[in-house]
Amino acid sequence: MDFSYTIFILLIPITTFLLLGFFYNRIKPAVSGWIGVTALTIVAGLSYYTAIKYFFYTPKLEGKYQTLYGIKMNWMNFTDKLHIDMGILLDPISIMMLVVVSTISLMVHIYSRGYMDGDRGYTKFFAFLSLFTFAMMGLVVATNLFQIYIFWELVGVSSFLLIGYYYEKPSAVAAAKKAFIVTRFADLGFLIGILLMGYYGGSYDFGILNNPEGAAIMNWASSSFMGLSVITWALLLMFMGGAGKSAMFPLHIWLPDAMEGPTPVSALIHAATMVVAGVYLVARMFPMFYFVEDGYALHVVAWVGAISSLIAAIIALTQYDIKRVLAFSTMSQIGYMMLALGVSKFDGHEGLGYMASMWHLFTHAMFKALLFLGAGSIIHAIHSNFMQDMGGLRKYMPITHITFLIGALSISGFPLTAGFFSKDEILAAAFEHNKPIYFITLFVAGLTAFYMFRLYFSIFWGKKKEYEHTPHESPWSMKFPLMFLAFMSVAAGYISFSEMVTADRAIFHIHFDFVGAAIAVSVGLSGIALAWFFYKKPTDYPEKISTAFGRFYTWTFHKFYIDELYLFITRTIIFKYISGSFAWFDQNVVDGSMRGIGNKTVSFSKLIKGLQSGKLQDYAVAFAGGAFILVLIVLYVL
Amino acid sequence: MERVFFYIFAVIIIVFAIASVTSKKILRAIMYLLMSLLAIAALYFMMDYAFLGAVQMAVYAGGIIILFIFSVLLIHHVEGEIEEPSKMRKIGMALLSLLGLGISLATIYSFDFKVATKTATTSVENIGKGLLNYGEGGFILPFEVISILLLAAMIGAIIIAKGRKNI
Amino acid sequence: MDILTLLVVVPFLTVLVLIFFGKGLVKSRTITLVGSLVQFGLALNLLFAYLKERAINDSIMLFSRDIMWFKSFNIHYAIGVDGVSVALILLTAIIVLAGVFISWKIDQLPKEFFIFLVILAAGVYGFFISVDLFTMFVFYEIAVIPMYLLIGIWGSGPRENSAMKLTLMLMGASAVLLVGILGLYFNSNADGGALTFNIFEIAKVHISEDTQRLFFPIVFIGFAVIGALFPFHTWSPSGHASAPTAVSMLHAGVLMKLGGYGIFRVAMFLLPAGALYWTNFFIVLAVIGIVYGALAAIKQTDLKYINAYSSVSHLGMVLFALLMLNKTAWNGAILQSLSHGFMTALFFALIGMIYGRTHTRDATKMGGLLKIIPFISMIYVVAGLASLGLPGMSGFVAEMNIFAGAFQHTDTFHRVASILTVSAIVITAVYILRVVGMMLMGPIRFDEFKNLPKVTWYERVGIYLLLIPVVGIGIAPMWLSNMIMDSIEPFFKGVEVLINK
Amino acid sequence: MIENISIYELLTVSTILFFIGLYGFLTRKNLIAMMMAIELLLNAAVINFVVINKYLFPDMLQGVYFSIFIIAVAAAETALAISIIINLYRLKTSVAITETETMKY
Repeated sequence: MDFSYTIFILLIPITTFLLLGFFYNRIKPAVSGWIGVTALTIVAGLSYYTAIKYFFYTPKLEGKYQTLYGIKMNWMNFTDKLHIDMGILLDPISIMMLVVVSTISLMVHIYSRGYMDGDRGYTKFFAFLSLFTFAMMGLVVATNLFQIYIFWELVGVSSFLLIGYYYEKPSAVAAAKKAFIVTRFADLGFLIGILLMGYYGGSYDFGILNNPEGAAIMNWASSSFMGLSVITWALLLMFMGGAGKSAMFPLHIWLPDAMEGPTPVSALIHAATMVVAGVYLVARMFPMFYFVEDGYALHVVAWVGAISSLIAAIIALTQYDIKRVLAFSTMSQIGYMMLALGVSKFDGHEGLGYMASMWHLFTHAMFKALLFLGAGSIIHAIHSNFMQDMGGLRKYMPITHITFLIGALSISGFPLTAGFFSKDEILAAAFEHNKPIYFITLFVAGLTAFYMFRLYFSIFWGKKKEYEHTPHESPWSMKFPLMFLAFMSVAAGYISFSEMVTADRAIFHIHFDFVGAAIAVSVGLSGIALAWFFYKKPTDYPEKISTAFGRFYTWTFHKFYIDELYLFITRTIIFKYISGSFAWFDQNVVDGSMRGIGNKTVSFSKLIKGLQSGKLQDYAVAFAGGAFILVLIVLYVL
Repeated sequence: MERVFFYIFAVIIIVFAIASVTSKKILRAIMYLLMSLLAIAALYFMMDYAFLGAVQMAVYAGGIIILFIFSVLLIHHVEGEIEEPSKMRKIGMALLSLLGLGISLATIYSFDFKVATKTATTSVENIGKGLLNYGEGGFILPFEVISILLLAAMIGAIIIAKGRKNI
Repeated sequence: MDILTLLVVVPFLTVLVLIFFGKGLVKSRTITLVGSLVQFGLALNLLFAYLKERAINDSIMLFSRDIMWFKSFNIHYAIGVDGVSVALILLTAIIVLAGVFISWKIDQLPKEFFIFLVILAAGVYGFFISVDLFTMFVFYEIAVIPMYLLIGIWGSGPRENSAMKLTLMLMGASAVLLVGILGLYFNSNADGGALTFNIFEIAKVHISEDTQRLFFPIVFIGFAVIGALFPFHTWSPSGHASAPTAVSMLHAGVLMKLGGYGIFRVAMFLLPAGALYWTNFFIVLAVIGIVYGALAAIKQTDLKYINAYSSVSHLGMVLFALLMLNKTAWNGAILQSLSHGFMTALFFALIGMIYGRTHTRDATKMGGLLKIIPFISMIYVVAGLASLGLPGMSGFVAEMNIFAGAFQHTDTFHRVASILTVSAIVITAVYILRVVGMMLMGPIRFDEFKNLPKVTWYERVGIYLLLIPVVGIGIAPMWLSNMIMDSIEPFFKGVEVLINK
Repeated sequence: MIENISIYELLTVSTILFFIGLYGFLTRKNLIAMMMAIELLLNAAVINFVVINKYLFPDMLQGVYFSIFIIAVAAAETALAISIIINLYRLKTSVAITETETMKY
């Protein structure tokens, strides 16, 4: 099967970026919008075609999906053995990601044509979107660790550029910087992990590293550091990079601030695609995570995921900025995916968690993008991010309302929506392999339902507001993506993922467990019911509850002061003390000592310049006296 | 007889030399110097170097001393006095000079000069031929160089002494 | 005349023409432009000629030529190039050309300015083609001396002071270097035979281990001062801050590369045993330089100071890589030299443009420039991204080679040093983004900057000249990397043999 | 050769003369007076040339030639020096050595 055409999936977005980027002031905004949409339509078409071709028409090897290369070429050589390739790797997860990225990106492109209408940097915006799409696609199809790292960084940059899109807003600039630097810090771990892996594993190539019978996995015990295998360390460091990108606790602080970017960007990058890169990375390296040191690193992944999902869900309860609620919700859901990977095993049905994680990634991309775009539609209509400014919007914006409701139901795990199926599998996997995590997950599921419907009711129901301008439904360019994604938020649940994306690439069938599902559904429904009770009509219960929690509420509202802690560490300790003292040291001590040498020379010369009085006779005296002394020495000493 | 003359001249040389470097009145100092130089010329005559003695008298007494006198007259009063150095300096320099003198004399007296016994008379003709000889051991080249040097010095002296016009 | 000697002769011819005909700005810059275009053409020609010749000729140095210069000391005018020098010559040619475009409107004594600029370039070319230590040293001095005048006359701020500091420190270093070179010279007859300055002759000689240990630090420091080794880097921030734009570009872009190149060519090649003995000590200094330069850059507000400290950090990586003593890292060191050359020249050019418009270099005094001068600002962002090692830019390629090389050492000391070095990329991100956020983004805070002149065509040309290599190397490093790697091979032999022992 | 007078006596005279000149050169504060001291120094040297020529190599004349040259050079030197002194006097209205300190540092 020839997949070499897949190179166009990468080439088209980058060409679009260059085209729009170089001629940004010569292309009319409307034209650039269409260029972007057209390019993405082609890319999406190619992705779907590839998916169909791969899953249904490519023969399997011993019942397993094989790894194919669309293209693979040498990019740079480090040593004879270590080299970086650039290429396109096709296997179930990369193809699934291709579909996700291209679909969401296409929807966001279409949506942005309406949302960004009239913006000064319209063309620039589409250029950056194309750049992001290119980078994300490159990341997804990476054939080796270095390629993934390269595109990983490019994704980070396009995220930086897009968060800082409203660059005249200081908060947006700060958020962009924060996002980039925090993820960059995490990437530091990633890079060190890659370098260690390259040295001890002997290659960067996924095919070689992930081979369960390969040298990298078999020889994990050959070297150790502080009680753990070096390979485990490498994996943990790489997971640090993944955690940074996926906003896992404690590296999540950039994600809420990233909501300063335009809403379509939040939908595309900070909900559906880029933030799941960490999950994708762990999934990509899953055999290593699983086999090396009996999955030690995988336990870490599971617990980090669980803790993140819990913390994020709790914080989400108290936020008022609708985009931030969604951001914490994203973080919580990614925590789900992480923990699902973490509890997964490798073979067959044991690898349920892996499959569930990927499935949830897929469905989450759909419904979270939907929710964000819905939120964007609302913000577009009333020009505010805060719930307090909203209420009773269901009459003004019927389509947004319905689609948002579908999204909320899906994320809450309402039966027969996509979220229900994928989340149920995660719960099942957690139940099978790790009970404490299972209970956390179940609790988070309830919280999720509650805060999503708190959001939903406050926006669309609740007290009626007087608006300055009557809110009106968004244009078609925005409604169409909402409707499409709403459809997907239900339909994605009926794709048989277990026959496509599995840990060992072999097919298995899901046993649907009614008891487990019933428990999950009842937890979700009770969350919804509670929200209905609290927020359907304006009541004072929320007020009472929050006062009842007292200190804990304040803590939660301030996101546990993690931001402040980081700010203290960076701004006060690093910037002010370390960096400041280094600058001082350089100006005064290092440079001072160099200048001191100069000054000492000058003062010494001042000291001896009295000898050069300029008086001829002094010189003559010195001359004569010196001559006599020399003569005496020659005559009587030597 | 010659011995007596020699000592007389030696004393003249030394005494007038001392007088010339210590005298306060500059014009007098020049006169003392002249006396000293003439005595040196006398020594040359005694040594049978009549030509040299004549040159000494002509150039020094006739040329250099006159130059000194002119320059003094140009820039000093006739009675112009020289500023005295401090006593300390005088003593110090005298000691330094005596030290040098001691070293030199000690060296001279400890050296055994191989004095030639034969004598030869020197005529002006010999000197002139030697100077203008461009054969082996001839001094024609230094002679010419000196001529050019004198010319250059002459022109230089004029230019320098003339000074810049606007002053 | 052979193509290498032409490289040195053409600048001097340019100088001659400038002296006689370069009256006024237009004439002098036209002459210099023509001269540097010829240079650029020669450098490109050299690249292709080299690639062609390399395919059929496997001697270490190509196009070599050897002319007796001073017979009594056995000094030769010995030249030759390998991939490393070809790449660096191309770098020089491009930066000089860009420098001419950036100095398009220099108003003060243009003729003299261009004369010194071209002389500087000539010295650099000569340095890169020399294989005789004495010739190398002579050209080194030719390159360094004009800096004093260029900064002292055309500079800004406390220029005399900076020029003096820079010149004195570099001269001090070259005195040390001369000691080292003479040390090599007088030990070049260790196996019998004549004393020689030719590095390949010396390389054949078995210099005793004690001698190598004695002279390695001398040669190393002699070269490393110009490569801004901590704590001898202090000439660089003030020197760069005071220098006029084109001089900063040439200086940071090219001149500071002489250090790394010299260490690679001379110290590592001729004194491998000394290198092995001293690496750990110098690694400590290099790592301090890397981390410390980056941290010090965070606190600066003057754009040129930021960039100068950033150079200290980036060039620290060159030294660090050379000290890692393996081919991957060395390849990274050369790549980093090239990459940093283009990138930092681009930075200084942009800073010059911004300064020319706003008349301030204090980042805190500007804001929202992205809206006023979008092109320059956007390129500044790109240059910043290149500086922090974004993939797709040259800096990434170089740094990855260095890191991959560094991680081939498994002992704890090297590990810690490597990890500290890697961590510099985060600090770099901090100070770059800090400036970008403060100066380019945000609201327009000062009314006087609301109307700044648009970018002119010659500034565009200068920018593109420097930007294209940055991106080019970043996207397709393969050819360059292979060319350099092949050339490193013979120079690495000495160290390799000792390591394998 | 002067009868009954040994070379030592003659050299003693010239040496004493030399150091008198030196003393003068070191102590005088007037440029013209210093020039005079220099003349003494030169004369001492000339005497030495002549004496050594006469006593040690009577059949040669090199010493005499050199003496002549020295006298010529002394004349040239004096002429130049005095012209410089006059010029200096115009500038500073003084020929005291303490006034000419521009060689300082």
